[in-house]
Amino acid sequence: MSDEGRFGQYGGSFIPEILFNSQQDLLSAYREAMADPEFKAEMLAQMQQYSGRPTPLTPCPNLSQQLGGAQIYLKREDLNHSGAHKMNNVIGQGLLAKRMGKKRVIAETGAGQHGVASALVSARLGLECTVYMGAHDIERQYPNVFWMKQLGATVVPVTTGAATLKDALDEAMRDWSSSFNDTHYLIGTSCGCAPYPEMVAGFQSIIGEEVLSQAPEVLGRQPDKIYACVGGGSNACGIFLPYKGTTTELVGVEAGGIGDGVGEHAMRFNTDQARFGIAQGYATEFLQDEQGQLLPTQSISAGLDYVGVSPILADMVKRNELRMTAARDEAVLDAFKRLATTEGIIAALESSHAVAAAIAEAPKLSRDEKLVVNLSGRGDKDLFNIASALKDAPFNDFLADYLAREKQA
Amino acid sequence: MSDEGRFGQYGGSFIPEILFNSQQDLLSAYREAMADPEFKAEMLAQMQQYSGRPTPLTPCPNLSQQLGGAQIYLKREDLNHSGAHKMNNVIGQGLLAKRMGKKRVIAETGAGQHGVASALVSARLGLECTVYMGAHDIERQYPNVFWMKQLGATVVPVTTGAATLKDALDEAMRDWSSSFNDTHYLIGTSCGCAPYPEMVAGFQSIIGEEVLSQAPEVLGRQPDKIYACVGGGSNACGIFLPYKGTTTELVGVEAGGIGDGVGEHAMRFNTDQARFGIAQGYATEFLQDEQGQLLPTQSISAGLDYVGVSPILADMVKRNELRMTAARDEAVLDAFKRLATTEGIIAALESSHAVAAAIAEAPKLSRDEKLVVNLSGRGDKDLFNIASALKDAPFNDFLADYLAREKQA
Amino acid sequence: MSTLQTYIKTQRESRPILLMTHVIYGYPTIKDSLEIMETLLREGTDILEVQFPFSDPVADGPTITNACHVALENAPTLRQCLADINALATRYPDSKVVLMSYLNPMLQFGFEALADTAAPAISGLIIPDLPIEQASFVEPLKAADIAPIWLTIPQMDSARLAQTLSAASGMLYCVSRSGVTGGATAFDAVTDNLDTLKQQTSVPLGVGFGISKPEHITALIGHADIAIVGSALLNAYNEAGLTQLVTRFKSLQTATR
Amino acid sequence: MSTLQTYIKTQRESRPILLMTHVIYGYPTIKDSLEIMETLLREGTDILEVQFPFSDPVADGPTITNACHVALENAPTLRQCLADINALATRYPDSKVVLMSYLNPMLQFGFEALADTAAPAISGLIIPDLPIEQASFVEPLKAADIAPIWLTIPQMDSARLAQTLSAASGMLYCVSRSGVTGGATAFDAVTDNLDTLKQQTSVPLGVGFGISKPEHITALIGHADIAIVGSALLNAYNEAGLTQLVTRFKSLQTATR
Ligand SMILES: Cc1ncc(COP(=O)(O)O)c(C=O)c1O
Ligand SMILES: Cc1ncc(COP(=O)(O)O)c(C=O)c1O
Repeated sequence: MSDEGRFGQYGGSFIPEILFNSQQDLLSAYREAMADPEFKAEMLAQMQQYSGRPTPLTPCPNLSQQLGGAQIYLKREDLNHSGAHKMNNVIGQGLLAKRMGKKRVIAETGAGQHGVASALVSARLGLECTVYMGAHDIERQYPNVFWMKQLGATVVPVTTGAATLKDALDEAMRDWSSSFNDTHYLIGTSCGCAPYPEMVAGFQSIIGEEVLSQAPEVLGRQPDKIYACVGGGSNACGIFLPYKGTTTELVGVEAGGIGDGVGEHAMRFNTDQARFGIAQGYATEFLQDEQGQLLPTQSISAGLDYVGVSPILADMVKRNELRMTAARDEAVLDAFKRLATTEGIIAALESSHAVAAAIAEAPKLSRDEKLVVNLSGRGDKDLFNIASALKDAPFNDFLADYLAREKQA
Repeated sequence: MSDEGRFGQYGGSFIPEILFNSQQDLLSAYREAMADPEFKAEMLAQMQQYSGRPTPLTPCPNLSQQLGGAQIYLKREDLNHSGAHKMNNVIGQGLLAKRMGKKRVIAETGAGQHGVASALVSARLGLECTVYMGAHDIERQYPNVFWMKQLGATVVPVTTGAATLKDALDEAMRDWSSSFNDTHYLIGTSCGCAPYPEMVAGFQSIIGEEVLSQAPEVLGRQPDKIYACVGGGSNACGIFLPYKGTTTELVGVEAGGIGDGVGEHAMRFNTDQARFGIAQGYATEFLQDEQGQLLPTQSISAGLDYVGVSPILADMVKRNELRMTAARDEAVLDAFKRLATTEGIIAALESSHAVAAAIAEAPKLSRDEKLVVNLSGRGDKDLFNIASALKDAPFNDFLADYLAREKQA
Repeated sequence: MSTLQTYIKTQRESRPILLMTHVIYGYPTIKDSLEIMETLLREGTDILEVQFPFSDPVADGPTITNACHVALENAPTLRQCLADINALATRYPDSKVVLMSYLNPMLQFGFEALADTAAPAISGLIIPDLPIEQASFVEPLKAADIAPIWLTIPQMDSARLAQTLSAASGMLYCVSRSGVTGGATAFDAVTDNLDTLKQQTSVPLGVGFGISKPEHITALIGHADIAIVGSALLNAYNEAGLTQLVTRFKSLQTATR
Repeated sequence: MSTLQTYIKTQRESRPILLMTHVIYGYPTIKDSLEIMETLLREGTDILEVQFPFSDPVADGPTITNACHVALENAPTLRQCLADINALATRYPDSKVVLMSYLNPMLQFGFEALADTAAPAISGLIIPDLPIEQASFVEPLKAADIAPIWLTIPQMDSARLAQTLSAASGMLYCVSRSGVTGGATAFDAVTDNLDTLKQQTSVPLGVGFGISKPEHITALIGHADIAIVGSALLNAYNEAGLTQLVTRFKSLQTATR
């Protein structure tokens, strides 16, 4: 990153002037913290004692054999506390917020994973927590809202725009514009103004660092390729960055949605619907129309359903350090089922995108090649989505019975 | 354990003659496996690479401070793959089943946690899996059934008796009576005929062994007391046994349910509704009526809702090596909420019993004392139960909306 | 020799095989179950097997298990059960009654108490979850001339079989196949095993699990002493009541004459 | 000196303070929004601030944000917006029009193209998410005499303020408080800050955020050159249409005469 938080032409800081001081404070607090061995030690201690790191690297012998090509291994971020890599970032930022003397954090959330992670870490660190969430997302992802409430967080429904993630992000920034004195804005992915992309990627880099040190024992050497799904890009940055400049090929997997049409996917690469833009505080490849209006997105996985992408990844793509591909909803569900039945692992639908790409490519590779897939989260959270996608009738009966019992009680 | 699998007056093997040979085969296979360093190494490798062990020991500074007494630490079995300690046991027995050349496992399950764990490990190890589950439990715990199906397991509804766990166990034993040639019966807790109590406790002992080695670093020394909830008793055996004979006090926590009346709780100790009995293959303290009929039980947590208890624990109580206490549903919900809001950890309702007991006792102890609570599982699975207990209206609205959308689709 | 064994030996002098029929005390009601018992005794069943229901009958299949759960709703007590059997048995001195249940209800009642209360109406006791190693549990019954009826299975290893045979009195309950009560059985495969057993013991052999037709019984003649019928009669009763049960009983009985 | 600045200086010779009013192009329809603009120009607004809507207006509060989303459903294009403003502005030469939007729509249109198309109707441009470090983006506008209108905030450190003042032309947009558009403001606290600023620059000072009553404007006289009214007029329009907007405008306007 340059001093201005630039990654090539991407990144930077394009925020309302009112936020300039807070952003600068954050920047220097982050730099100071990262130079302080005590901070790093505390962060590692929480990552270990609270979130259960290191997460393992799991060989998938059955899946690999069935595919008949490269050997597949999973980096198990699903085993983190809260069930996803999101925890790494909220631990880092939560501790930083405390160090900066903030009493409160705000967060935006789409499916609610980052919201739950923020609420968890806030409870743990004694911070107040307000989560902005699109009213539409709240309706569809209420279980996560329920957990946030149980954790003592305040969930604010955002009704502007499409009432989804993008709007929640805008609204969180509005809150921050008037609350920055005592409030830290805890962004959930490596997007937004500097230093967020660098900072979130930095906190997430524990993923790739662990793989670097685990691979020799588990794989016998470093992997040939690493796959990660790309929403905002934090799990991808986390596993990729420590491998920058090595011979390992890095592959990002976007949400292919249901088609290539406008609003049918969330691909910010390999489509002419996306191009360089500046919005939400930073420059990156945005899905946008001719007028520069950000476009609606669609994906079976709420966590990949985002219109921008980490400037770090956009720059890496430009420099040919990263190959981007996509997986459509259908292939994702197949990958989900395949991993469950062959290896007994229930992956998040987001992570199943990365699995789908590996499943598509592994058969074409030799048995000597080794792939690591970043399993960013677990699939329990996707119960309603998966049951709906698979049209599981007994699940609906169960819900109807539950509701009938509740009405009686 | 004696040669007959006795623990004092408890334990033993009281099974239909038809199962005698399989039981003997299992007994010797288990003894052989445990004497084989390769088996142990493979087991540890799966526990590490697949399930993410070791699980951390988490200090709870906020909770401890709020209570103003002893310092509380959690052993985080909720961070296991599948979200509970159940994984330790299914890895052990799954590998043993493979070693014995079995092609299929059967399992009984109440709330479905052991069923899901069995289905996971079966997928992982390439075993067929049939899960017996009370029809009544299926209705109430369908999400777990859904996951079992996704994992390729066959779930058989049991309609006999009260159609709950006890009946599922009976039915699994019936299956085993005709399928033992190619089938291993994967019991989910340290109950049943020999060698199950010893075997399950043995596979679970990794929990206590880890605490033994983690405590000096995290607590500065070994804990004064350890708390674990007791359903069948496997998580309790797992954390307690390595501490047998030490100065650490061991405290088991049963389901106090809603009252002390018959059928209102699942306490097998400190009640005259339970006494020595022999059923379901073994001798222990059973809740039973004057005729020796096993009694119905009740608890907010399905996993503690069991009529018998590990013979290992029954014997330890008799020998004063273990103190048994109980937590009522209401105190359990309070403990659940308290842990969530003070430490950002969403505990299973089962585990919340152990937390409740620690919360009740910690304030009476000095600040120098240190308690470890076995957090046997995470609470995500309890979404429906907790939302119902807390009468969360928006959750019901969410379900109704979901159903309406599904009907349209 | 126990009364039960003497009875069987005596009967067998004039009959190719005897019939033992199974009834659950308390199913569908206590009164009904007593009526079923009396009917079978009146129709001349050689041995009446009365199952005292247990909440967790792991050796039984779905038909009997469900019936046991129904029976339990009528809150049967073992004391009353024994009293009822006693009253009945005295009226049918030509038949014998054996009790079947699981270990726990017997244990809670106490085997000493059982010995006192069950004799002389009851001449044998079957406990499918009591293994031979635990024979000491039933020791008190001997003095009351109640024969513990041990189970054998085809795959039993010789040492264990020897232990069982030496403990056996009254009769042996030879389980014809793996699985629980109520399923189908291939009877041809069973007879070889019975013949081997017969050479090793003078204790009468009863064969159970899966007998539902006269042919099944005919196939056992010359190999076993007692054909044990359980679920088949229960199914008949469930289909069309006592009349159907009697019809089924009679058709099976013809094979034993 | 830019046309905008000259205009403000000239007007201020006879007026204690000027009024800048805000309209969203396309809200509630394109036609209606043009009618609102024309009405305000006709009623004599000094400066008309036209916001070209953006999908993600992070510096705006709920009223304006919602209006922008409604406006976007009418698929406004920047080209047509500029053409419409051009047509309007020529008919009201006594007022000035400034454009407000976010960076991305401008960027996608291109600042060169903007310079070509926006002049002469547009004399200033406000982009709240364009920081002063990135001033080079708006460089092309200078030649077309479109003044970039930079924002200042009370807490700005002196170096950054100096940088902003040296880049400023046309006017400065002085944000009166933290937060987004549309909330309440304590105006007394603001004036000190404005006075300090006035000593450092000759560029006219506009004050925005939270002006909804004539008293607010009166309080600014002697401290600022332009009172900027945004959400207040939009709220009036949403409450009771154009008539209410005119009433509100007039009541505010009296404070500027
Ligand atoms: C499990 C999981 N994976 C991936 C993502 C995508 O985020 P990112 O691209 O920042 O890793 C999310 C976001 O919610 C998630 O929950
Ligand atoms: C999370 C959790 N804890 C505890 C238990 C109780 O079982 P045990 O007493 O064998 O540990 C269960 C059983 O399902 C469980 O799911």
